Amino acid sequence: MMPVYIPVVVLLITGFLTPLIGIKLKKLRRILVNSSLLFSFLFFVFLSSDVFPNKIIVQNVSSWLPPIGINMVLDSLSLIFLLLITGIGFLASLVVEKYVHERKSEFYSLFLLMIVGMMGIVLTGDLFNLYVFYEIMCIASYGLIVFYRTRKSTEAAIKYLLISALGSSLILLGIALVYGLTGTLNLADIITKLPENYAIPFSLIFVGFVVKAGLVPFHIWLPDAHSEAPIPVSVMLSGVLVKMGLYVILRFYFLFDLNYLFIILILGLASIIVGDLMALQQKDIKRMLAYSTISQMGYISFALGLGSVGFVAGTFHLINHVLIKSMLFLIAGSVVLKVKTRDMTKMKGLGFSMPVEAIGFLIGAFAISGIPLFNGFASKFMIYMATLNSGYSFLVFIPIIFSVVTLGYYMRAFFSIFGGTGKKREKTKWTLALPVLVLASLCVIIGVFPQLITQNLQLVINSLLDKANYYCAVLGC
Amino acid sequence: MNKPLLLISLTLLAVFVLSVLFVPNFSFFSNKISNHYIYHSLEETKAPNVVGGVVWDYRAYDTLGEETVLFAATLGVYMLFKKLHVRDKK
Amino acid sequence: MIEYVFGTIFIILGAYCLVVKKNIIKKIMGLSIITMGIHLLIITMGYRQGGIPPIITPENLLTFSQYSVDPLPQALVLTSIVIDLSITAIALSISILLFEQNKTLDSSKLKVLKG
Amino acid sequence: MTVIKQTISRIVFPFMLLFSIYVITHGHLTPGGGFQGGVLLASSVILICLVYGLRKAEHLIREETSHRIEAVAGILLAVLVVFEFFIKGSLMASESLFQVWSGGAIPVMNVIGGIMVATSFIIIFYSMVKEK
Repeated sequence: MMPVYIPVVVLLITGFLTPLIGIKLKKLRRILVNSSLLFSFLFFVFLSSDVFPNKIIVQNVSSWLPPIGINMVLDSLSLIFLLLITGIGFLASLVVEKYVHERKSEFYSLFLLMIVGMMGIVLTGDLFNLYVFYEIMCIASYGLIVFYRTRKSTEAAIKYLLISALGSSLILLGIALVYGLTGTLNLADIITKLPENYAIPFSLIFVGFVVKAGLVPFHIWLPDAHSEAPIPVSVMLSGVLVKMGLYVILRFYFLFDLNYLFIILILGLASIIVGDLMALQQKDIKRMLAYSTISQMGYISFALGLGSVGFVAGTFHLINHVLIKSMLFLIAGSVVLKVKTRDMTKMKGLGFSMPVEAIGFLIGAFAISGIPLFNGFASKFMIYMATLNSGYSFLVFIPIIFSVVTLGYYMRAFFSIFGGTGKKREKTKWTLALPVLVLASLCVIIGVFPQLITQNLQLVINSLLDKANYYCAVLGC
Repeated sequence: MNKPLLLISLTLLAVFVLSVLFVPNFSFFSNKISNHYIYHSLEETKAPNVVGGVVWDYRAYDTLGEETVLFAATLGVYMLFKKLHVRDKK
Repeated sequence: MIEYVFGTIFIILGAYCLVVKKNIIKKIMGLSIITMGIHLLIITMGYRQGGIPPIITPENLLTFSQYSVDPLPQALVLTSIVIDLSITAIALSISILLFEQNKTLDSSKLKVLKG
Repeated sequence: MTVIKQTISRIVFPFMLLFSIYVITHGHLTPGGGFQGGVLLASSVILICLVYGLRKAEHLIREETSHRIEAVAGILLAVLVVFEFFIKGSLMASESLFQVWSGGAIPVMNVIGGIMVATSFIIIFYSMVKEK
């Protein structure tokens, strides 16, 4: 078995190496970054046949055995997230050269460190190690958001930093209390050593990660930060980084039987309503997409909050949202690059000069609002069915109505950007169009054959529901 | 920021934090992993400073993460102030 | 028990400073105070009556394991201090940039982003 | 700055440097280690920068140089931490405990960590005081 820390180490060393490569070796730097991301993506693709659906790989980082040292745990839920992180990271790194024209080596280095942080969160099997990698991710993203150094980006970054740092200190407090209660930091070891009453520390950790997930009471940083960052960073933030909070909440739910599903449900409903209503009022294309992210995060957490009937639907919608929102941000980036403004009322008639982007945007709009034959329909339909089967069936009209609202503002955006006739412009470069094509075809393929994913997801969730699997894999039975 | 929101958030935080006091006793050395560090650290890591042994040997991966955090922060600060005047004149 | 009270007082004071004060620098100070309180809490978790620092010398080699305080919280705090310091460094440099651009540090006067 | 401050800092500077090196290299024996020694090392440079000005301090170490050093140290640390398992017995091998030359990979990692901390403090300080 190949050690699973290899991709983390490769990306970390590449991140340290890029500031060393001087100005004269521009091409080498780009190739190095792209190929290291592609390598880690392919590594996990090859690993997936070993892991799916219910194998667990445990890797000790040094020679120390789990409760003493730190270990990495790779199960199928982590593998899904790792594939998404490295895949979207690779596609986003392809377009960096178009948006970043100065201080490239620092940009690349922080970008890689952010990805390393996310991978570390997903891979780790240790509570404090999770906090450390969470901070790597956060600090790299603070630096990346303020990259353009405009007034708006500085303000967005300080807002994001203050709120997010408050969340991290709550997480640290929670971790400290967990250590005080159990005397250990290993996730598998905590399961058996938890005392009777352990709600307080985990509620602190829960609040901290809800801040990062951008659910409604803590959402005010999200549209600013996601819209002011450079496009590749926006893709990573809106596509993958906000899901890290939900990943940790989901993982802790499976491991420690925490009863906060009802809170997630309420927060999810509030996020659906607030996100969609705010997105209706936006003229700025990136802000509209960011508010749409809030609303879709609401859908995912609503489905997860339904309990065991909704886990498959929620996870499936999470995967779909990563694909769709990354594609939409890439399209928004290439549109903004062409017309030099982010105001949608000032764009028109781009449809003929940017056919790939127009079709991609249409696919994304249909998919995210749940039109049949696209991937969003499959997952949203599953969410509706799960709502009807759960105890909250009277709530089913809220997701359906707000799907229509979503379709409304996306179609308005489509017609105002691509509709009508405008002056002829030159075609976009293939490097900008290639990631969009890849993601669009994935959306359609998953939309036509959803059972490819859902059957496997059902097996994955079933194996996760039995936490004895995790415990036995790490500490032995 | 308006007053009611502030009051609600502060009371929530105070409740959370004061609940620390009602968490049952943090029992010392009943079943902790740090027992292992205290008893076996010298023979396993060869370092008399047990904290140093824990930081650089048992939890070295954490420390690597910590140094990476520091590197990321440094890089962020360095990037933020590199040739600031070029942007500022716009 | 009294040690925990001091930690919690620090955390509440820091949270008050973070939420109420308008000045960005004061907000960052509040953030640091919160983290200091948490560190105090973690350190006191490893306390033991009549404990000695977790450093082995040839003199206390035999009695060390009976008297030593818990080394793991100290290691965690050491890591956590560096992380807190990195956050403070990047927050302060962003606020320097903020002051250069807006000529103010009052958070209620920052209104570039809306809605 | 006045003559008093300049003279005192000129006298204190080598001792700070020496003490920081002591703290780093005795990290596995006494309280302290890479982080604490690194902060001391950085503060000795920062003292010179405060008293004599940025230009004089850049004779000691330049921002670019410390940036490069930090990146190299980071690579070394990453390799060392992850593959510590393989090299554990061979680094700083010594039978006798309580000596400077003992402790496996810990002293080496203390030195690398100390260098990283020191350089990053120097970069942060230089970046903040640099003319905007």
